[in-house]
Amino acid sequence: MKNLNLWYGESQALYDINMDIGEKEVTAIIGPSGCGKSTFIKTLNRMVEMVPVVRTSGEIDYRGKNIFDDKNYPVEDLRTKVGMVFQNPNPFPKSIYENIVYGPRIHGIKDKKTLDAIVEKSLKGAALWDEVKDRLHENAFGLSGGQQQRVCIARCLAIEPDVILMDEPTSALDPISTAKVEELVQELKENYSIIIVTHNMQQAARISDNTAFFLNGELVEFANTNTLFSTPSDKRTEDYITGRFG
Amino acid sequence: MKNLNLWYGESQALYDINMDIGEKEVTAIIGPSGCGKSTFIKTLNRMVEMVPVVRTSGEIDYRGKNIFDDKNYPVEDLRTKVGMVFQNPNPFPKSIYENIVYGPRIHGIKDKKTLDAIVEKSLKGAALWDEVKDRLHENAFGLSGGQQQRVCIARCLAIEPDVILMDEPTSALDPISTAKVEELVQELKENYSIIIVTHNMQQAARISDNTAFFLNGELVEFANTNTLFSTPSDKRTEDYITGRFG
Amino acid sequence: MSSTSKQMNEKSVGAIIEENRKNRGSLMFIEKLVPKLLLLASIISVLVTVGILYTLLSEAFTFFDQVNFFSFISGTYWNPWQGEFGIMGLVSGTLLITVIAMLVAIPIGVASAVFLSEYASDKWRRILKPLLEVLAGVPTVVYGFFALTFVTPVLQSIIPRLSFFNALSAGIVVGIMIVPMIASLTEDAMSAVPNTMRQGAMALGATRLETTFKVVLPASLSGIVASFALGISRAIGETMIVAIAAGATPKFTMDPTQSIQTMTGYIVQVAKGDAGFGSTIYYSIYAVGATLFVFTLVMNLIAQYISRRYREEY
Amino acid sequence: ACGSSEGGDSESDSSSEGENTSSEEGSSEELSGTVQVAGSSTVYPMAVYIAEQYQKEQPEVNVTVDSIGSGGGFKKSTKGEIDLSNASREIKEEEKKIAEENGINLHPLELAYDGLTVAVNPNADFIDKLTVSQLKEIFLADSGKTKWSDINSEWPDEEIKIYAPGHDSGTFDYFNEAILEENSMREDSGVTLSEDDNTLVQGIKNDEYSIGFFGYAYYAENKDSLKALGIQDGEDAEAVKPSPETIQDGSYTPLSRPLYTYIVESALEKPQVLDYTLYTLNNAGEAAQEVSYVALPDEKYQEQIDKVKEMAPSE
Amino acid sequence: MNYVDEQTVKTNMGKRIVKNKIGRWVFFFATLIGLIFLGALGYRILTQGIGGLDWQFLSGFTSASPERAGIKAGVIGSLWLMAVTAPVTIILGVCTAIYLEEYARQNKLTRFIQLNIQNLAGVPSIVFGLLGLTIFVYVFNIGEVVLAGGLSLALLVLPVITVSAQEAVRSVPQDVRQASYALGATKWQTVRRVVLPAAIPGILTGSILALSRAIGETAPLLIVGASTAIFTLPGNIMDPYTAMPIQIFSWTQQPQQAFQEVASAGIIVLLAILLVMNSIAVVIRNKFSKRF
Ligand SMILES: Nc1ncnc2c1ncn2[C@@H]1O[C@H](COP(=O)(O)OP(=O)(O)OP(=O)(O)O)[C@@H](O)[C@H]1O
Ligand SMILES: Nc1ncnc2c1ncn2[C@@H]1O[C@H](COP(=O)(O)OP(=O)(O)OP(=O)(O)O)[C@@H](O)[C@H]1O
Ligand SMILES: [Mg+2]
Ligand SMILES: [Mg+2]
Ligand SMILES: O=P([O-])([O-])[O-]
Repeated sequence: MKNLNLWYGESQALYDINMDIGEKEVTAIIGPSGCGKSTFIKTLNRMVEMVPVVRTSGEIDYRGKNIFDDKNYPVEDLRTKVGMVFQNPNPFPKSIYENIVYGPRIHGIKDKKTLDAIVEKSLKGAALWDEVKDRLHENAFGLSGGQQQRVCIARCLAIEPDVILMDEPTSALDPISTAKVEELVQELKENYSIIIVTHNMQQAARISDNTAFFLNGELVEFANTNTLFSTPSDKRTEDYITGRFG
Repeated sequence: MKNLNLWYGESQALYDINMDIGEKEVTAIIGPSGCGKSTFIKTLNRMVEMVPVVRTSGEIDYRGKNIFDDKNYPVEDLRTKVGMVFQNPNPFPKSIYENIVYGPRIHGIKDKKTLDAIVEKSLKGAALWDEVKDRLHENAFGLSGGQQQRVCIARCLAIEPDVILMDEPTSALDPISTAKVEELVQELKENYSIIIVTHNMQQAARISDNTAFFLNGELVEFANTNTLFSTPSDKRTEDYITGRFG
Repeated sequence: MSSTSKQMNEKSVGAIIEENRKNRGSLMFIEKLVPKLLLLASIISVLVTVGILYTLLSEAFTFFDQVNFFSFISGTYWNPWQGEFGIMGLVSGTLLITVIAMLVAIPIGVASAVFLSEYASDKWRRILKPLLEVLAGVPTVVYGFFALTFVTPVLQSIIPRLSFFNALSAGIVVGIMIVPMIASLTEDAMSAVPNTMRQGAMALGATRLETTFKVVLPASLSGIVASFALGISRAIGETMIVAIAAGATPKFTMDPTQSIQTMTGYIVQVAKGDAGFGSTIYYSIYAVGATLFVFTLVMNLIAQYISRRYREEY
Repeated sequence: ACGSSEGGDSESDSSSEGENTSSEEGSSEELSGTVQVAGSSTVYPMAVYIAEQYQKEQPEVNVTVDSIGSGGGFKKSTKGEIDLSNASREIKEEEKKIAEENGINLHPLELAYDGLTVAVNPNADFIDKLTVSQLKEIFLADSGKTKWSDINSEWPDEEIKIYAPGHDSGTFDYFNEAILEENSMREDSGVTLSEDDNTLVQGIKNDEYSIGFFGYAYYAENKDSLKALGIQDGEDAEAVKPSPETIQDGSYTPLSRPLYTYIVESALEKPQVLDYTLYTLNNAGEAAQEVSYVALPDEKYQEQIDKVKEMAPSE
Repeated sequence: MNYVDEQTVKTNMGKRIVKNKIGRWVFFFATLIGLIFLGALGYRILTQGIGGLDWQFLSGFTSASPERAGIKAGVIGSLWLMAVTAPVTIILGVCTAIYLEEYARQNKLTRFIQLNIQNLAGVPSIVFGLLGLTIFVYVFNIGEVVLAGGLSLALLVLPVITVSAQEAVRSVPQDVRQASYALGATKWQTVRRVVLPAAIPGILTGSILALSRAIGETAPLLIVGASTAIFTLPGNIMDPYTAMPIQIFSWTQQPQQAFQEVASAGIIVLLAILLVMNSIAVVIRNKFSKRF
């Protein structure tokens, strides 16, 4: 990605971001509150554009295509390839089954058998199958927060994206659910590229391969996670990870 | 006050509070958020009873009368004697003049001359006279936050209470307005007993004669301000004032 | 002089207050009295309902002394002057109008709500919404006049066999009148759906359309259905448009090109100035009014039940 | 005093004398109070005209006129709810009985002649006149004839759409009596009944195969968009179209009829009602012409004026 | 292993995007239909009625001839009706709102009153006409006069005013109530001197909107017996009357074509009055909306 700038109306939220994100790796984004982490990650699947006043400049290339190029790369297409899991679990007010097949359905898969298979595979992928296999047709709102979050992950897996974006996926969860989701992330990276925003530096250290540190809309440092946490090359990164501010 | 207990529905918010508050002194109440400071101070003029589920037990004697004794001490009488200033300035949506004379009016004072005199005296008492004397009939909402808060204080002075309760009166104000209000408190204690809740320990130290420290609905320590801040007798007080928690 | 008065004040505000407190008896009396008076005022709205029920029922009972209740509710032929009181002859007219109105109001109302809540930019919303609300403020007599002098001729040029007074034109206009109501209630229900839900769908690559139809609308369904129920209730009770444009021919038919008569239309026809006490026909308007009341009450209760029972929880 | 002078003056000398005397009586005292007039829609245009003129004479008197059909008017007048009850037919026995029960005396006053007009859509080229028996066939409930071709095989094979005044209407009653001889009229789905004559006019104007009837004034106002039919009273008789002349000379039969207002006798105790009644009779001729009805001979008005003065309680 | 076939997804994608675009336009046009209708109505009535709109029309009574017909009796009659309706309904509505919001405990009676008000709001206006006819005209024997019409309209809009007054009272912040209590004010003093004055803009806005509904109501007035032709103005509330919509309605019932234009002119006057009322409501709302 090159020279990414982003404004909310008059105020700039991202400044000249340049970075390369690897495939089948977990990239963690850390930084103090308000530094632009969510904005950045939402830019990657262009969800940020749901705020009407947003303007962007620069380029993000995904597999050789500029994602801002509406003509050649419809935004729906992009989002099919780049899935997203949100901070607060947001299942649809439907049954678990319906939640999972929502994506495949809109992409034109109608065959009942295929859909069943997708549900099973996705729920297994989200480490939820055993817990819910007998209540697939119950409303997803009846699940615990951690389960709901995994339903959302499964929903995302169902359309087999390449990249999964996660914006603080565990911040609304209790420690046990958090552990489950973290575990899951580790498994998922076998098949997917994962970009995860987190407030929790321990979490970043535990699960990511590379880590990016944002501050006031700038990318301060982007490096191998171990390197970044042990020998940060930027003073500000060091201050942050040692708890000097934020 | 003796064995004051207070419940919101099922949950108890104040436990066995016993304390004696002196006349013409400034008493500060400090403690971490949610410890019951506001609840306590609102009990003193029975404003706490505006929450329907509140139950109290114990006694608060004011000048020899139990304030909970509805028969002998109507709550309106109590509140006439015990004025209150709130966290957020809450002037009435009327002119400054009308704000001040509201109290006297409801207590049956109708004579225009008397009212004018009260307004002048109260505004002078609240150190606001010079700033607003030419715009008494403008809407109080047009004033700055600090001025509004002083209007509220003047409004309270207008009915010449004996005691003034203040619940974090400066927390919504900028530093300059805060300084003005603090100064005012110092002047007011010549004539009034003042009980002030504050989050700001420096403030408590600056302006109060005695300080009470609350924790989880209990009165942990109540002593001369200097004593309390320099040589707290309770471990928890010490922890709190040294910033160990809260 | 002034200094003495000032002095007086200085020592006295508290004292005056103390003084005044002694003769507070009247104040306390008012304090006790006021809530009772206010309660009385609120009871009046209950009395209005009682009044309506009393009026409709007592006169309707007199009517049913003269006309068999079962032939009233099951009869399809309404010709009071020949002693034929089959309410279905009027109910069918009312239903026909209601069906046409809802066929117009539901799609347009919901589509407007979808556009306003899902597609329109703030600017468009700010322009379109108040304009739609104007539509709700036009008096029905104006709509009726417009239906008869404009909509009907336009429709006749499309459907030549349309009779001059017809259910179609009146129904369409009633529908248009209800559009703003359905649009705004539906939009309320849709904007209550949290944005995270939309984002969830869009992040899966869903288009706006798919998000709207598969996520937002289902999630706000109960609010929307409640708005339909209220709309139906309005259509059933609408009077002037049908009295002016739908004709005065009670008819058990579902043919929209025909002149018909609704329950409300009949009441107006009979009551217009000459509702003298006494005759069976006079009492019949109350029997019809009671039927109308029951219909609308049921729709209102359904609307309230739905929106209470299925209030969305996110 | 008399506002529009074109019509009335020449042929109503004696009545204008009467008017002068009465209006002198009236305007000497400024009258006030209310006068309530209601009833026939046929009479309505005339009644509004009179009330409108009267208001210039006596601005303080509150006159209301409502068009609710002759029957509607009688429903009210027989209970004493109104002062004057306009009618396009005579009072019925039942109505008289109710009035008696209520201790009300109703006295008829003739105001003008009307020719009840049978009209069709102007595009209906096939038809120009009807015999009374054809009319009967068209409107009779059990004639079983609902298409034009049932009446005359040369006429189009189309449903007859009927627009007729409602049951409270004197016109309906009169037609029933004169044409249908008290047999019941068709009231099926091809029939629109309405107290509002505009509904009938608009209906006929816009439905090609329709027919209907109402007072001549309503036809006169819409000559361009309606076609009045000639009525042939008997097989060999000449077909006569309604017009002021044919109505006046009695050749338009059997549908010519007088228009009335029935005065509630006890209401004459109210000076403004008495004054208004006299004013009505004095100006009925002018009003009739104004709205295309036919005025009565002047003596007839004068007779009735004297009668009313007799009835009035002596002052 | 892959259930999601790249290719189908690709081919579907185009279709879906097109559908979305179409959807957008469909919704847009559906929204426009209502407005087109509004435009046609406005255009039609303006072009038909503007010609008849002159001083003579505004200052004259109705007439047998369309050229002389005027709407004065209608306008003044409507004002008389409002003079009865407004005080009755506003006083009752505001009292009810204060009771429900400030005094009532959450009990069965309160819930019943609330439910009752909601249901009344949905009762067809013609039923209120029957109520007025029976209770006011016949039982109380008031007759077909301003008072009967005004009271019927008052009951008709009572639920509307009550609900909007409730909202206005509810929107007064708890803060200022507390300030008043803290000065030793009693409940009624607080309500009367603080809550009510602060709620007045909201109450006014709601009331004006409700009254503008009442002023356009036709059916209930037809039933409680407003006159169609009247040549004096009511002098007090016990006089017969007519009202703008009634006058308009009676003109539409006249067979002369020219009366249709008179009716249009009447509609313009009615709509203009409604527009003024609504603008006042909007101005009040905007002026006071930033108060808290
Ligand atoms: N919808 C919006 N409109 C305007 N400004 C916004 C909007 N959303 C975010 N911002 C601004 O953009 C900046 C970056 O916000 P962002 O949400 O990306 O921060 P963050 O790093 O995700 O913070 P947190 O850790 O609290 O989630 C902030 O200054 C914020 O105020
Ligand atoms: N209206 C209420 N209903 C129920 N519980 C309440 C209510 N108000 C306060 N509480 C509870 O009572 C306890 C004390 O609250 P209080 O407001 O007195 O705390 P505080 O010390 O003033 O806190 P802060 O510094 O944040 O103002 C808290 O646990 C709070 O949750
Ligand atoms: Mg964020
Ligand atoms: Mg507090
Ligand atoms: O309205 P009518 O003249 O037909 O009674």
